[in-house]
Amino acid sequence: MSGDPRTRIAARAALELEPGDVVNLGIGIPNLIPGILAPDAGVVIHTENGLLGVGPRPAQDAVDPDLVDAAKLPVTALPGAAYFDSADSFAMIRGGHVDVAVLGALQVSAAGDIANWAVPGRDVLGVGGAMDLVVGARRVIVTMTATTGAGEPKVVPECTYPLTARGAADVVVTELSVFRLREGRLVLVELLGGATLDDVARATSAAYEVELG
Amino acid sequence: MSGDPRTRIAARAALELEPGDVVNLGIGIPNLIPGILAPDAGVVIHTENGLLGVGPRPAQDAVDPDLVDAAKLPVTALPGAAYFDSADSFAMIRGGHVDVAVLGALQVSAAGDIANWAVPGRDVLGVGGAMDLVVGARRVIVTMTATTGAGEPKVVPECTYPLTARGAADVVVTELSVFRLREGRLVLVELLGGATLDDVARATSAAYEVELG
Amino acid sequence: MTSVRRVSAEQAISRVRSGDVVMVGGFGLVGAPLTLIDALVETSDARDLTIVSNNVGEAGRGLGLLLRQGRIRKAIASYFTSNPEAVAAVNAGQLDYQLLPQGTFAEAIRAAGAGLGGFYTPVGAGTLLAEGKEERLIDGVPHLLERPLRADVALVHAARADELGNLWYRGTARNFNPLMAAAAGLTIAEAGEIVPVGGIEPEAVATPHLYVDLLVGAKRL
Amino acid sequence: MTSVRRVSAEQAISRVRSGDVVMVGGFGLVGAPLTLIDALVETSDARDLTIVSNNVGEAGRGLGLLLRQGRIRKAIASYFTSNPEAVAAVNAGQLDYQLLPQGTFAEAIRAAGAGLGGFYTPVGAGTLLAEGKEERLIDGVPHLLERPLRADVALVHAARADELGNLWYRGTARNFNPLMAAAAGLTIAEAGEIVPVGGIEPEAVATPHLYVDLLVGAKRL
Repeated sequence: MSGDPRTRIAARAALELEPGDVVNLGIGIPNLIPGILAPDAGVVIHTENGLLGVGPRPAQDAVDPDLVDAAKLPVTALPGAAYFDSADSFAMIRGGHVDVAVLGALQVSAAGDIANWAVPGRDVLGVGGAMDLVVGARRVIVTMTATTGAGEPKVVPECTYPLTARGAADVVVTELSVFRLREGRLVLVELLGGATLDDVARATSAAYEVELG
Repeated sequence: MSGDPRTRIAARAALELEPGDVVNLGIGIPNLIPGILAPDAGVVIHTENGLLGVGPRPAQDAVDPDLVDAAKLPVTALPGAAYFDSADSFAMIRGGHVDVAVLGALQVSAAGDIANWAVPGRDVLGVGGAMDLVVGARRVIVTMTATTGAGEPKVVPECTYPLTARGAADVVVTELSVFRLREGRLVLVELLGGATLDDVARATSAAYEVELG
Repeated sequence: MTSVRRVSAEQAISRVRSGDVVMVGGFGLVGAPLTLIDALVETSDARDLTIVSNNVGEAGRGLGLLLRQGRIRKAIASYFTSNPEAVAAVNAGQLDYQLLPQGTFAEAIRAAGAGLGGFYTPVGAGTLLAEGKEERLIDGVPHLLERPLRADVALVHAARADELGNLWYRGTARNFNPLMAAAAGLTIAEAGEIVPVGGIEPEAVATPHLYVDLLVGAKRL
Repeated sequence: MTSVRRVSAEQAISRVRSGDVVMVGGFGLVGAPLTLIDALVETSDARDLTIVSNNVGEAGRGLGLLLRQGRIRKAIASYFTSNPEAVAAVNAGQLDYQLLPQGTFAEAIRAAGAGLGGFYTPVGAGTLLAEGKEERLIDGVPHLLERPLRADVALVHAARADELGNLWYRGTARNFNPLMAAAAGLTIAEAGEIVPVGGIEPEAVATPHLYVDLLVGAKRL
């Protein structure tokens, strides 16, 4: 793989998506996925502010002010799209009708707990749809760099940041590797971009098993 | 007043409705009201199976199979009508957005308790929207004959039939009189069709006060 | 996007298994999935069904036919009275039933589709239908705790579907259909008309296609 | 039927009183009732307001202007972070706040309009946002009890209204508007376009007119 780590993470996460999947994409790395997916990938994108069938971003002179995604950025709607209100949108999410949520995180624990909305010591003033998505989506894919800018591991024994939800992660993709949560066990299943087992071990403070395909 | 008692009851109940009122009409006597109301009465009729803005019944050759009221009888929709699903329809009712429910009853108690869905000793196999309507509508008008076919009073000290809801009635219209529930007191406010105070007293087993206008 | 699977009514109904909880849309016969009900009556052996539907058909029509076949073990509804055979089956001990106020019935189906664990409603408190239910005073008003109503399979009718499976309902035929489409493990929709993608205005879609698993052309309009 | 009352934005906003709970539609500025917000900022003296809105505007735009005037006592929202001035006001102790997961926020507003006493959701259980809330295990899963969110006044924006007050929303500008229109004692709608009765297809009405008390023409589309 090439390019910057964020794009590589997004590209690997995109491989987790299957034709027909209804997918909600968080802000940041997940939002790089639409630019990576093949147009015929058959993935349907849901945005929680009320649209199923998100299309590509519009040209600047074709922006529709009534048409944004959850990042409040202009989008388009594909043929066959549907609009709905916020209660209906979160009914879809909470009710398990969205197949996959791809989101960024600050920490993921060995038990799949996710912390992605608040940093301790700062005021906790925005949660948006994060909690609904990690609880409601059938499959939760976390995309994040393996460590913080300061080099601290983000796959940790226990989250020290405020939780978004317990045991919610199914897959964790970093620039170094892919972890899967299998019946409560954290398992390293794939090395990425030339990373070694040692590279992953150094960047990870959680205990994990290794079952490389 | 003239005509049969049921029509007279419906006609008196219709006088309780004000322009702009959103009104749900039960099966039986209440369903006579649309034929009595002036076309410019400004009353908007709601049917719980999903229509606001019920119009007159269609001619037989103009029946639309997708368009019925809660009695499953063909209706029309007026210009400006709206259709909605059953959850939204009962959200309107339970949420207090329907101004008036007019309904029949088997018994009403001195405290305004209503029994209108089941007869003791028979199997209780249909409730429909009755409970939602009497709890949710802002004003509940009961229309019924003063006594049963066997001559038993229907305005009673305590309901002996299974309750639809407690303390829900605001107005009770029979062929003999109008009662109002005022802060928990049952008050006879009007005599109808030449009835005397004695007539009402003989047909009523509940205690009530008399405040004829 | 991926087209919804188009199948025959028989193929779709073959997914119904004995013992399933099956939701059936419609208010009486209006908005009822009559093509799918016919297939369930004529081509399926599934028995011991729990039917969740506002009414249990009418005598010998719609779900009433399934009842005659003795294949309904339990019915959950707001109104059985319109089918005297359903009342008779209850009296004969051949049909188990649960009666809910119509608004509670609708809301419980919505709650299942919306992933809620339950809700409190003032409707029914203090009545026979409160028996066995948890009551709680909220702001001084008695409320009942009601649980979500889920199904294995939902059978719904729409006037129009597009090839993705988006649904649009007409008039008062909407009723319980969109709620049920969201509340089942497998949702089978029949549509009076199936139009190309783009044939339903995005603001007018009442059931977005993610709720629909199988699409069947309705025999009758 | 009776036409909805058509008034100016100033007349409508004069109904907002100090101390009121005011719901404001919109996701950021998309679908926000900007004409009504302008009137609230420019022509009203109402203070001490509790604002229920997904965001608290942006710095100096929309509700952000009202915040600058120091007229918001409390904000109930899912996301304050987009307005640094709201964050600063909280830090300075000038703004009380309540944070809800966005789905819980939406559902609580719906519950108020729908006359429910509360609901159980699995979202937020075991997190900071569960503090002070009743938790209950349902089918082995922790759920939180959430209460309805009501308002004295709702300000909503629709792309189109008819003269009865039926509303139609466009694109993702629908968001919280229909929920809020149903959850307030007084609902004031602004519309980009006001059409004759019959100008909105009955199946396409998203907010039936019984929810709308006052109708205002929106200054901007």
